[in-house]
Amino acid sequence: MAEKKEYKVIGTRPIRHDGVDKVTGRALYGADFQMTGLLHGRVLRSPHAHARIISIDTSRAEAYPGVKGVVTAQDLPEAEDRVADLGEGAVNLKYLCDNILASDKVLYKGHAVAAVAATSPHIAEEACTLIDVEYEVLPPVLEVRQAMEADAPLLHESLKTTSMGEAADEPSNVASHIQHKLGDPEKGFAEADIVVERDFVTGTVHQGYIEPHNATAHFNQDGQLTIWCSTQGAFTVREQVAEILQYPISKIKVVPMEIGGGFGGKISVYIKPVAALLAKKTGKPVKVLMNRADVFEGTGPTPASYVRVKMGATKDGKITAAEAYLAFEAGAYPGAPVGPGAMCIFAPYSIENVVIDGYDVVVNKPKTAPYRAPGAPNAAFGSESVVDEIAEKLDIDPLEIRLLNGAKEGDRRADGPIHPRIGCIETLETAKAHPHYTAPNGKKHHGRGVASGYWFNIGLESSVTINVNSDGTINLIEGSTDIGGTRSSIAMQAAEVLGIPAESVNPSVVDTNSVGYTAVTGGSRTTYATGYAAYEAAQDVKRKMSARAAKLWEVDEDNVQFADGEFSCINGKEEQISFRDLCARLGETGGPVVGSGTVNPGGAGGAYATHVVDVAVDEETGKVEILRYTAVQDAGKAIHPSYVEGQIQGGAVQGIGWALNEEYIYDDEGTMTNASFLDYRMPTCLDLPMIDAVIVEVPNPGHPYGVRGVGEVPIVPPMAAIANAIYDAIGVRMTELPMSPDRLLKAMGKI
Amino acid sequence: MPTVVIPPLMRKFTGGEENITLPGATVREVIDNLESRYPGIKERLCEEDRLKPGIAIYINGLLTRGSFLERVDTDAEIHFLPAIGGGVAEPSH
Amino acid sequence: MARKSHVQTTINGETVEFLCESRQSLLEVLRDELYLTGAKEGCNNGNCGACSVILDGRLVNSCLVLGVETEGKSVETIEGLAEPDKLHPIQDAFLENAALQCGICTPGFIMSAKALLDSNPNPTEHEIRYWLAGNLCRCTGYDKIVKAVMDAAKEASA
Amino acid sequence: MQDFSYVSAKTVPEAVALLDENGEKARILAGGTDLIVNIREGRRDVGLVVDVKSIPEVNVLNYDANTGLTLGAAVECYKTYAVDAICDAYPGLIDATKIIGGTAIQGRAGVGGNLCNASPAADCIPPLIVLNATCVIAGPNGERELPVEQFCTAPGQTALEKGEMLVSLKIPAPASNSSSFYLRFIPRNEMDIAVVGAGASVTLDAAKQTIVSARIALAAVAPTPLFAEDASASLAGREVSDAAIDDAARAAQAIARPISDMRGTAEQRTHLVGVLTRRALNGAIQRVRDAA
Repeated sequence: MAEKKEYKVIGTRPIRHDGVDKVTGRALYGADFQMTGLLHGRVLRSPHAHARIISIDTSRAEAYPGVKGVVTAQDLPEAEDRVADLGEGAVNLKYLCDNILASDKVLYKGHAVAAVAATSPHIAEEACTLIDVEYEVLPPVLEVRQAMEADAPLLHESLKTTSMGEAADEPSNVASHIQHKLGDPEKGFAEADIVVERDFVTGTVHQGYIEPHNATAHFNQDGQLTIWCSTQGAFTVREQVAEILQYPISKIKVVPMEIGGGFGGKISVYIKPVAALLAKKTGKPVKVLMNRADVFEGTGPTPASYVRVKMGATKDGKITAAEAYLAFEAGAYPGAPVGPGAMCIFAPYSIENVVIDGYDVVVNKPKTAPYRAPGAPNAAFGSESVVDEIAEKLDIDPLEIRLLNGAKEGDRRADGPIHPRIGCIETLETAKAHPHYTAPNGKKHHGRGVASGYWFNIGLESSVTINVNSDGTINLIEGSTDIGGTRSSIAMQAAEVLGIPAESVNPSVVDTNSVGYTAVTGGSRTTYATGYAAYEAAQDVKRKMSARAAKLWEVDEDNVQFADGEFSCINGKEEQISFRDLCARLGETGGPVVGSGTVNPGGAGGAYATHVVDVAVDEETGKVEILRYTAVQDAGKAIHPSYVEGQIQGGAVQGIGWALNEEYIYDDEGTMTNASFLDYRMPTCLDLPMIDAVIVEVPNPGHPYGVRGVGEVPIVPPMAAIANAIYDAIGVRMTELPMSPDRLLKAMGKI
Repeated sequence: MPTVVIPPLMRKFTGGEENITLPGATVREVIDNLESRYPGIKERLCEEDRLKPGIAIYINGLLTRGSFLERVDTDAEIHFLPAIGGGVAEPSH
Repeated sequence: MARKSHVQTTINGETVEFLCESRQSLLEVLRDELYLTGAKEGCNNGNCGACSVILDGRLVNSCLVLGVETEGKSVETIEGLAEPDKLHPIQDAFLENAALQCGICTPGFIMSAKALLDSNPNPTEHEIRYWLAGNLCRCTGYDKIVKAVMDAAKEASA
Repeated sequence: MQDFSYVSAKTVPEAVALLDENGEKARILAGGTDLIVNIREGRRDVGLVVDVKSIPEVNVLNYDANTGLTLGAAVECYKTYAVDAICDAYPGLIDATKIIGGTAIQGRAGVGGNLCNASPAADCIPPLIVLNATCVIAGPNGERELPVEQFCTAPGQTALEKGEMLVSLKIPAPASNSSSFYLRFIPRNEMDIAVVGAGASVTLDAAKQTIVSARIALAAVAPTPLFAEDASASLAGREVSDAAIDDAARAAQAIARPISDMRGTAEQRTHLVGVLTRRALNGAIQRVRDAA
């Protein structure tokens, strides 16, 4: 149970532990890694979106001066058509390998085909142009609804639709169908006074991390493979590389360097196995870096989707039924996040009658990867727009209708489970009382919109070791790569337990040989689960230190009590010693103290957010300006409020980009025409106001301090909130993302 | 006795029945009892001695590690749901 | 094999000599030849600002400068900003304001902010946003970065 | 990135000789913000890069209220807006130099390079056209001059012959009661390439009620930036009014031949030509009226 108490460290805002290295340019990211004798690798990518590989001739490249080795799919072990259960989920091994280096077919423009190691990156790049690949070009399928049609070109001849374990007879681009059902939707719609049904389309968008993927690999003479890289999870890199190369996990060490953003996009491996293959072939360490176009075209974006939402309500605003159809583009191989989309779409509401159908569909685009609350934003754009329309038609305040139907503890989610203690209502009430929401909003072409969002969060495995130092500090060893200040949020939880300042903890993120298994930094789990492991490790230290105090005082361990950083004796003896002083006496009381904590918690506790946005629409150009933005979110308990705010602000702004301008633009042949930061238009600081992040704290019963994951849910509401604000401004419902100026002009009938 | 909530796409095994109450102290026992009442259903959920990839178990609303050894209370509610793919969940350890 | 030229330049106040190919950018020279890896490659075509350095007093994208062009010039990088025992006020302000998450864009933002405050010690919020628009950050939503620069300006003028 | 040679030329004749000798394979490096990207991405096949930044003539920045502006081809954008007199005389040009790329780009990129890159969407070209700018070109046969509106011949192609280079731009001194304005439409507020750009210059009568003359130019709606001749002529002698401005905007729309690409659709661009022409003209007129 969450403790209801005053904290000394939790809730404060110390300087992050890795801060100085990061503001002085000393922190070493993956691409910064240097090593004597390093070769540079470069990947040749397919110019076609869909083609059969007839032949690959690498001889001219191999003969080019400076080239030390060339690899293709031939260099990978034969991939079995079997499912491997990896840290990032179940994956068909053949699909996984084919996405690293295509064997028989290329399935998207940018699909890796071969790779070169050379003495300089420029030579490697030049040599790639000397690899002769003969293709039989096939027609591509680039859109989810087209891919679902019976006569659509097939990406995989052996792929058949599965529905909860049952496979269909005929091959299809539809990899799977899922369904959730609650109550009797037909009856629910019959009870409604008003029913709104709309179609929504969202484009392919990228996580847009600023640091491209990178990997340096080296094989020692004894067969030990070491990979230095930027990743969200060193252990999942180890597992994926082991499966792809059919190499024992015990012979692979992954060293996580600092990581320049991930947002879900740095879980799947791309060039890490390639670097390893090149290292093996050349006998030298090989560094492979992607450029920005490689990142857009060769790594997983998040799916484009087609979403249909139907909701019914009585005239006093009670939602009686809801129906959703979600078709998500998986990209070249199955695995779109339609499951999470289906799980989250109606989660802010308590609705008795619900049916949700979800489809995972392959198309000739890069295999999609997670991106911040994967699947939920696509779904919420639809549902939160429809709720807004119902509120408007019934003349009910949009926050009021959400409060009226808001999900509470004990309500059943559409996918079945019952909500534990959640903060949905609290975020709505906070938003409603916020000065932003109560401020006047009347100017011409200005509009205000609101939307809510849900993300379930995950737990998974984490390990932490604590070594106690004689000066009263501790070294905290963890395996969660730090993307946004989690060294500190984890360290602070250990500090709280031990009654020491945050600054007395030295957190280190270490390699896979040096800490227990730790799952990815993803699913908003790090502060929750690795923080939980740190709490457990600190408890272990506390127990062991109590034993030392007992030894010192010659009393039973039961007679030692610990509070506010002081051990005291509760058995008559007037003994007292601070944590710090006791640290200096470990040698004489039995030697070093090492604490450890491992967890695999199930009670991650879902997070809710409600956003309020004001926009101005230029009616002549269709351009939308964000005037004011307020994001309210339940954090359970904010360990380091500054970095919680940062997550909320960053997620909201990624949502703003998704809402207004970000999308992969394809030509008919399946080439992305805007694969650069110039034309893939992420928000700059000039496009934004300050983002008011408001933290609500409804403690999560599944964490000792009440923590809920905070990273993902803030990207869920923005698209619908902005669409609703645009409607408020100009009276037009936008149902396609992004809501770019040309689409607004069209919707307004100006072009 | 624990209650198993049958997913909509599998209710043809149970004649449309959504909630099935069955004896069992572990996930394994519950599944075995489900199979003896509705033959064929286990094959849809399991592969050898583990859950099929793509399917997850929730006990009382919490995602479990998918282990058949997981204990269930007498009043537990068990859901079989599509595993959350896309890199965010589906544990393996 | 490409021929290399000998270049002499000043980096963070020190005279530095290096060999480079004509096609190597200043960014490549800094990172691969001089091991000054504080400037980062985010896009390699001038759209993200992660490689920002100051060349003869002027903010530039080091990916769009050739190494050979720096003969006789003066380059300031993030590595030269702090005193041995003291951070630059902008660095302090970034820490105090939690103005970084992953940190990959941070050196570029700090160099860009330094160039701004060198030329305009009291910028408005709009002027800060305008100046920094060439630096992309994907983590923070810019809120805390803009506040950090405002704080650093206040600190410097206090 | 392909390998190439690099020479820092010290005089115009040296640069011209190198260009003449190496033909198409030689390219001039000034700011490099387009050239380096083009070589890196394989869009230009270059064997020799001639850095002209050490040549005195291409670094001239000289404004005289009577004779006008001489702007060396390598002068960086930021230098143009550092001089108040230039900002006052040619506000339309400054509108452009302040929005090219970001701050770091403006530290390297210049008006001359923006012109020589000959992008249909170049921000500096419409203001140069409406300000009656002339190119000063040096070549193996000496110097020649060419109006800016004749300089670009196709996307990425210019009127420069083998061995020729742009040395500077000359802009006449502004007439009294005149001003200029440039704006572009982009989906973000910075760091984008124009979906459409529109520049206008106007000269009003002493009462600031009647248009004596006007020039309008457009970017990103044809293979080269366009001088909207008919639209410009339509305004001469007309009283400042919405009707006059609407007529000019329609005439500008009539010459636009936009394409659809990842930056915008043809319909959107044609529509925006009308919107931006109106805004550019109104902006320029407002500046005349705001001036003391």
